[in-house]
Amino acid sequence: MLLLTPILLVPLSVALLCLLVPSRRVMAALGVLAFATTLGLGIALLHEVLARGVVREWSEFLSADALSAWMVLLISVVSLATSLYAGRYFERDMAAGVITMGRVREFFVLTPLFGTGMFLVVLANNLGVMWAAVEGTALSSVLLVALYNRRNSLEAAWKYVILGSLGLALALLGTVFVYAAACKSHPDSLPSFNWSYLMSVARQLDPLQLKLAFVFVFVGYGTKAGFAPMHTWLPDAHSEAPSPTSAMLSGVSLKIALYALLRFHILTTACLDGGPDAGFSGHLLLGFGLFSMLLAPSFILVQRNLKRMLAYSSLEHMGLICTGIALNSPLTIFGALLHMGYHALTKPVLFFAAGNIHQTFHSLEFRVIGPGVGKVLPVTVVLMGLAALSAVGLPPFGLFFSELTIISGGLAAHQITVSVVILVALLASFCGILQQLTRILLGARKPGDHPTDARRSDGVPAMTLLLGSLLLFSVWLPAPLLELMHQAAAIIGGKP
Amino acid sequence: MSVHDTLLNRLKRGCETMAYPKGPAPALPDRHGGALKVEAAKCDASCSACVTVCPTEAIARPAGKPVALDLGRCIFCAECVTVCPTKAITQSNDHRMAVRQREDLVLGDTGKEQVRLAQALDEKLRRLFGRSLKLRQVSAAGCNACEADTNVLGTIGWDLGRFGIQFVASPRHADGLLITGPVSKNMELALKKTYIALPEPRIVIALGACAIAGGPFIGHPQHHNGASGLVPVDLFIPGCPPHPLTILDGLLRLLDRLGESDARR
Amino acid sequence: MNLDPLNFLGQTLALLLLAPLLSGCIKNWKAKLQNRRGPRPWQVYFDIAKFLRKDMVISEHASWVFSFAPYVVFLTALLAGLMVPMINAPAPLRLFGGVLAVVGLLALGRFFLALGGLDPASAFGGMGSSREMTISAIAEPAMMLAIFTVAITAGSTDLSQIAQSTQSATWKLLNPAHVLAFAAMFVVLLAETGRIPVDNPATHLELTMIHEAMLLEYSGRYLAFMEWGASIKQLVLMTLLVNVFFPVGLAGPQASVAALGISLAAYLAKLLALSAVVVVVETTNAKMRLFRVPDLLSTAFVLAALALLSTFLFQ
Amino acid sequence: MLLTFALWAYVAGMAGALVLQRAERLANVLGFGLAALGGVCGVVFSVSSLAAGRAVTIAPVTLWSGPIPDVRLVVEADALSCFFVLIVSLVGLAISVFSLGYARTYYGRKNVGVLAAVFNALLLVTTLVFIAGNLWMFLIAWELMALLAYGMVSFEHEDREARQAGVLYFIMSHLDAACILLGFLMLAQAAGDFSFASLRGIGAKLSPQQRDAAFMLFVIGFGIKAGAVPLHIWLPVAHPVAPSNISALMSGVLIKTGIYGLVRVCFEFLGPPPMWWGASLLAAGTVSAVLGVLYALMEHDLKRLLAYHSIENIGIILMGIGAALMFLHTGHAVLASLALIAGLYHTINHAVFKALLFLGAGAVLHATHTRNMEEMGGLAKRMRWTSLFFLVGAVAISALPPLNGFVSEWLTYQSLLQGFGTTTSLVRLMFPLGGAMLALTGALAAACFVKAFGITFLAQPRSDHARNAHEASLPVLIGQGVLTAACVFLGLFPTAFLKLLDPLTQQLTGHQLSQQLTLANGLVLSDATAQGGTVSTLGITLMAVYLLPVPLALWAMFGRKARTRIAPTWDCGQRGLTPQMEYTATGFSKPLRMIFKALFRPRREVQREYDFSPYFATTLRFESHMEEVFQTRFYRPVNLWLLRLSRRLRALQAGSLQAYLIYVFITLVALLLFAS
Amino acid sequence: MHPPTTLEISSQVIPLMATLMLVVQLLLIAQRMLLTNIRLFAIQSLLLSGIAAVVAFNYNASHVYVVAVLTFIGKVVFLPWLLNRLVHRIQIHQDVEPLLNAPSSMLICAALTLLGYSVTRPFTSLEKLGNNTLAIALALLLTGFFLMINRRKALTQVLALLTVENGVMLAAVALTTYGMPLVVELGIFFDVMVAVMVLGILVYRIRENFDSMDTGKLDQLKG
Repeated sequence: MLLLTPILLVPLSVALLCLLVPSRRVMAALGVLAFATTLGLGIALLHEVLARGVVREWSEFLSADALSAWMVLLISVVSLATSLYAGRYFERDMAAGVITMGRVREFFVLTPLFGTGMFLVVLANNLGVMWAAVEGTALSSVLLVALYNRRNSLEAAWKYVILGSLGLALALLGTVFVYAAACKSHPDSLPSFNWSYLMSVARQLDPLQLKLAFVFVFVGYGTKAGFAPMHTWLPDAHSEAPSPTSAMLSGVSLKIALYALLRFHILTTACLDGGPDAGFSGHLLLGFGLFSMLLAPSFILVQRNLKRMLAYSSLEHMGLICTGIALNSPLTIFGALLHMGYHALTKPVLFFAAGNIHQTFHSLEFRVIGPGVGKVLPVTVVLMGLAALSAVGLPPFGLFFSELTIISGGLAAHQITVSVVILVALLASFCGILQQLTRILLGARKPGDHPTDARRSDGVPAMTLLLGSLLLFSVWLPAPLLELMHQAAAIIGGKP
Repeated sequence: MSVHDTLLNRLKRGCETMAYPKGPAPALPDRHGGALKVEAAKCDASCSACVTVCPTEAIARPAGKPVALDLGRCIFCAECVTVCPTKAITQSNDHRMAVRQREDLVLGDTGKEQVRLAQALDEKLRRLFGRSLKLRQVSAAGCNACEADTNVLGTIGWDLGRFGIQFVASPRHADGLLITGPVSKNMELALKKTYIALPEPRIVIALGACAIAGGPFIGHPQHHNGASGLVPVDLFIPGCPPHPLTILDGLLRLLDRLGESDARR
Repeated sequence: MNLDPLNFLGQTLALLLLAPLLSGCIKNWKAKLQNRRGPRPWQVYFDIAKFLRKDMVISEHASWVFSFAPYVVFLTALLAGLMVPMINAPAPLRLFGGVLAVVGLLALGRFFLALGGLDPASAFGGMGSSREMTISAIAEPAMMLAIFTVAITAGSTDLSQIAQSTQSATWKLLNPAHVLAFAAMFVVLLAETGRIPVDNPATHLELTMIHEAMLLEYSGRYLAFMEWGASIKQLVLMTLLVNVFFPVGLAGPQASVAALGISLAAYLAKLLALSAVVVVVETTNAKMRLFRVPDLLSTAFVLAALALLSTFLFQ
Repeated sequence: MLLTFALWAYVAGMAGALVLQRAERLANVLGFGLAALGGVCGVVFSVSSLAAGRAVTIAPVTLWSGPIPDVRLVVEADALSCFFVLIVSLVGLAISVFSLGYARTYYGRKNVGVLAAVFNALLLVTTLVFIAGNLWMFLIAWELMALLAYGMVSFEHEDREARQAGVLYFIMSHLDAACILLGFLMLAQAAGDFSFASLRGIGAKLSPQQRDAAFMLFVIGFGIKAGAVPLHIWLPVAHPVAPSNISALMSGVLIKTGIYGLVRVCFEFLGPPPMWWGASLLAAGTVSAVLGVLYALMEHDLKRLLAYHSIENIGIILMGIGAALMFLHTGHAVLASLALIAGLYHTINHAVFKALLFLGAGAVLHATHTRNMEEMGGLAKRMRWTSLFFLVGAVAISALPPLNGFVSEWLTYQSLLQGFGTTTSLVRLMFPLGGAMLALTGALAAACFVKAFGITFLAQPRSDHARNAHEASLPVLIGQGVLTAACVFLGLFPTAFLKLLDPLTQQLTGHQLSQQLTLANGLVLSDATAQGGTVSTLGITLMAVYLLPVPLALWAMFGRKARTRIAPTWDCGQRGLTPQMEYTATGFSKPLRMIFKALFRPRREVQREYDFSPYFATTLRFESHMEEVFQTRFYRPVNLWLLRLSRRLRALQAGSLQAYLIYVFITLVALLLFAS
Repeated sequence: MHPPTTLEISSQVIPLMATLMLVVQLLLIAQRMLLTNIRLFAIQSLLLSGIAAVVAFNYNASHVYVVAVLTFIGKVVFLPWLLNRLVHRIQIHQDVEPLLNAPSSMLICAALTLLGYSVTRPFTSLEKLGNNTLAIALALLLTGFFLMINRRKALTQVLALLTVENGVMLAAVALTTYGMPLVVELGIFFDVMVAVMVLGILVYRIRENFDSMDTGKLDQLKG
């Protein structure tokens, strides 16, 4: 039975269907359906991967190992929640006259395309195809960012597309270098550009070339994954995109880029292992991860815009995930993977809540929103508060465990400085987020403020779905999933 | 070594407090003629020279009655003594003139030629206050003369403290109220409040002509003609101001502390 | 622990009776030094007796605390006194507490005294409380440090124990630590008993008064207890000073009557000598401005610290 | 089992109150009722197991195994845990009863269900902190505790002050959690395991530098939680703004988690302490004690004043613990036990009387609608019982005999004095000097509580609110009554209570002292060495009762006929005293403010408007302002520096695409150079 | 002296054409007219296409022909046409308004070219299609990058991006013996096409919203 193909085809066909469907509701329903299906398929894939190790289709054109399966699950869940949320969100927007039906259709077409692109990234065995798929996600998301067609959203989209495309061009060069290295080691026959093949010959590749390749791939995909200082597009795009898109960008898109980078990281590590440059890629990841972590909090501290703040928080978390992987012990990698998951469940909730706030207060500036959001949108604020607590890494939410795992792993690896830096950065961003959110969520409305009465919150099902699963998975992970993640961690750690 | 010098000097000087009442009382100054003595019998029936000359209307001669001198109002200017043709009013050179009853200060009638000196407190109060009396002073618009003479009692020569009599700040601690001044309207409330603040049993002493009857301010609309209209007075010490000796005498008399010395006189 | 009833009774009576006399003596001697005759030494008894008999006037603003305070002040002083050896070394209540309890009990009395001062809503009372608590706050560490110096040497906080070990042959009364600590304690004594140059017990001017200000609203029986309590406190502190620092002649646990007699004589002599010193200090000094008092007390603290340091140096 | 039952009661109370939050009365009764029930169970459990002398009361139980390897939640309880469970249960019980009445004041205004639920949750997690059996359990409970407390500090978040206080509190809590985490991880690294059982004595495996580093981390971490100077800045800000029952819980119990952590870590995990550990704790304790009380004196906000006193008392506790560590170093285990007992005794004492005082403050706050003491006064007549309870608390916290504060400070003094002989190095001077500072603290505390009680409860009411105040409701009084009784019990029957500490000292220092500390008839508390000193608070009290006939007899003898009359206060004959003429709280502490001017650096502004001469002012405006030196010299500059740095960095993201491209470009070039 | 084989010829032709690409790139940097820029880009792409064709011919790799053809159709014909159309349609001002003037730009580009050489020096041995092609590819990439930084207008940034792409493609052709697998090439090609279309859409919308193509005005999102 084919598993990987349907995962790609279902959202793709839904995207095409949406071009034809007249009703917004139907489009929304189709989106939900598509990603619910992929979620189901993802779960099936999980079991298949556990059973078979690697699932391949189309003569190895598509292949899924534990890492891919994990990413498929993440993409499905976040996209599902996004689709759930988007229906009501755009209904409100249309009612407010902010957006036309055409644009809404654009959203419902592009989002499944975006999803398809991401699925392709994680399922493609061929590194070139993977690159193309990443570019595809970038392009579809650029249009989503520009959806509102406002000046700011266009500006954000422009910056995103220029930096993204440039980055991807660099990544392409890196990919080419890798391929060249493979060619060189096998001059006789046209080598396959497949991941599985490259891994098998990793030790024979030219280390120098791979190093250079990794630099390009790192800068390239790193731009897409939002590592400082290549992150500059990130807050712009996240803040100006429609909130559902922000959620997807932050929840999975960044991690997809990281996934692509990881593939090269694994390859490079395997190639350089034992040589003078052993751990070269890990060092890069570590350095940039820590730098991102340290840079983000200062932007959060003096931030004035809600969604930009959330974007910087994503930067922080990406840095942490990156650091966790770079520390390269089974435990920290496992922690980092877990962190990816929990973050994917957390951040969308925050963006959904930010969307609600945006629609109610018509601004994302803290100054304009003012204190006392809790009086106007009580449900949103409760959910957002919970998600924020999760985002800053408080128990009982899973991010607490994953952060602690990474820190403790850092100490175990005798990287005390790294652990301390992580702690300091987390603390600083905690301060920032707490302070900023307290400023707007709590308090009382001032008499002149608008609005002051309590309103109904939209998107509660989506948010509760995410938060509920976050809480559930914080305290309990199904054994297969756990096994899957351990396998994925082993893949990243280079010990499959 | 000033400390050393001071101490030595002090020790050398020894006790400078007067012996009185155990010893003789110090003499009154020349200008102070002491209490007045009025012998109305000597009085010329038609004469009223003293009445007109008295600045404080202390002397009255109602028609058909003998002359009456109210020592409570008297400021001891002794003009009356000078003008009296019949020597009906004379100076006794006696410092003792504190009385318990206001009437006792009105001299003139037969048997009332001289001041009927104050009786000691009754047994109960004497036992209470006999060896410890704390006084609260109220200067109810006084001119500071009475107050100054009261102060003299605190000096080392007089040393009121040796009798267990002490002026205190808080009326709560006080057993008696020492009032000086004619009690102006402005001080009325203060006086009353002080009186109320005193725990029972309490005594009230009116000191000086003003406090007894208003002195020179008698009949003035802003004054109350002394304290007796406002609070029950137990001891009147006339004078303007009374000599410290007079005051001390009054106080000790009230407490029955004069003992032998009184008899000796 | 067994209470020696005789000892207990004797010391209670001694405290009750000796304290007013001591106050009276000091007043008398002060007067004498001012070339007066002065009140009789037993004048204080008369005062107290009179106050006990008089009616009371209580402020309309005062609460139950106001009425509670005199008993506390009186009893704490008495209790503290029973912990200090007066005539024979095991003080009656020695097992109930040593120097820490003494200081604590006196502080408890002061606590209620200050509350009593605040209760009737008069500005004077508040001022007195404020000043009293301030001065005692800075006097207390000096006192503690001074006591610690002797306590450490004796290895005990039990006053009888300290006195006995001070008495023992190895102890040198002129040990620098001892002398310094005594000097510190003496300054504290002046402050705690409201003597010149810290407070003037004889005046009631609002600029100077501390202790008296708190008593302004008390009358009758309560005032008697307050005054009596204050004099007992003074006696306790002076006893502490003479018997802990100079336990010459102090009778031991199972002392004979003769020894007790000698002890009593020695005690009275020392007490009077100390009183004389207090009188001389009071006579030859002017009262300090309130904000100069901390300087004096910090001097005491430094003295006590030096005492401690010298314990360290000379051991 | 009782403890389990208590925990479930808290859980049920939490759930019930949340479910019933629409029916506030029901939520109140159910939530706080169950909390009280849990408290009772906790008290019975801990007292019974301590009295039985059991070292281990609950063997490690794994509650939950997480998805991450090694992430497990384990609970275990030993004597130390039991002792702190006793504190939380006892105080929790009293506060629950109090809250039954107090929460009514929030009806219709705030969500009482949430209040009750969070209260239960706080009790639950605090108990869990104390019975945590491994690092994860501890940290999770720790963080949840901070989170819930944050929620409660911000409970009245409509108030800007409360919001800011909440943020500060949470940030500091998080900082402490980070330090503790790092410290624990360092230990766990050496042990290879996260369970507390395997951490015991693990310090021996670390290098001295690592141990010192871990110690410093723990001191900072737990020090923040406990509120030791200079890490205390959050405490006087956060405690006052929470609802009073929560303030009581925070000040009474929550800050004790810091003490618990320190004791647990220093005595069990870190191994034999070097001298400077104890010495630095002793010094920090001394500084905290003195500065805490000095700042408390300057307050006229009743709850802030109490909060500063928490700092002071934490200082006193730290003195005991520091001395104990020093004795451990010098090898005087018995003395170490004594000092430890002193510290722990003071811990429970402070929990009891500080909670009592906060509850009293809560009752007052409810009656007068203000925390400003300058608007109170005269409450002793209007709130008789509350004033009595508050007075007991005030006497106790001022370390005056015969109440509990005195007992524990007496023990502290004793251990300090005994400490002088333990070493010949110069360090020993710290003991008596610490003792002297403790005396200063005690005297200042007394001054402060004369002010607190006097200005709040005595004299004339200073505002209409105070004038119309009335006594609090019955549960409110019962809650305070329970703690008052505890104060009296702990004060008068220390010998009975000390027995409970035996298993604890046995566990931590290997000695049991209660036999040595108590004389045969159970009245006297004597020092470990026979001649060290004795005290008997019960004896003192009984003696006071015996001696009471003396004044009464005098009364009967002399003043039988004396009557008592009520009259206006002596006003020097003026037209009567107005509340404006009373001494104010600010005025009361003025002399001390002048004396410690160098520390306080008060700023005052006087604006005077006059027509003819400045002596006849028509209006006068006086403003006095004081800020903590740590705030102005350290925290604010650091905060400002961080913000300035952040603003500078913000320029990186200036909006120019060219700049962004340059960043990428430079990164690329740099990496290329680096790689080749 | 035997006549040079095709391989030998091509090993000289390819670097030559690559160098020409670099020269065109430098011209691009110096040139200020937008339409000329587009034309220069077309020439550069033509050279790239030529290189691909030579490689395909040399190694007889049929799918590389596809690359050559696709490059020709896409980058030489279609994209310039598209961009030209866009320029005419939205009537962009012709001046490209660089940030730095030509001489300093040249200096920087020289430095970047050097960097390209130095970075790729270890790899020269592995090139089969003549030396330095890789270095030139890298230099193209870096200077293209610089071009992006140095241009203000949205459209010129797109052009610069495309030259970067050209550099990458040159590297692909130069490094790998047979070029990339076809499916990858196709993917890349279509991605580039779509990217340019998306960029075009955005340029159009920006022009509509901002009345300007100057990306310097796109600086509202800060912090």
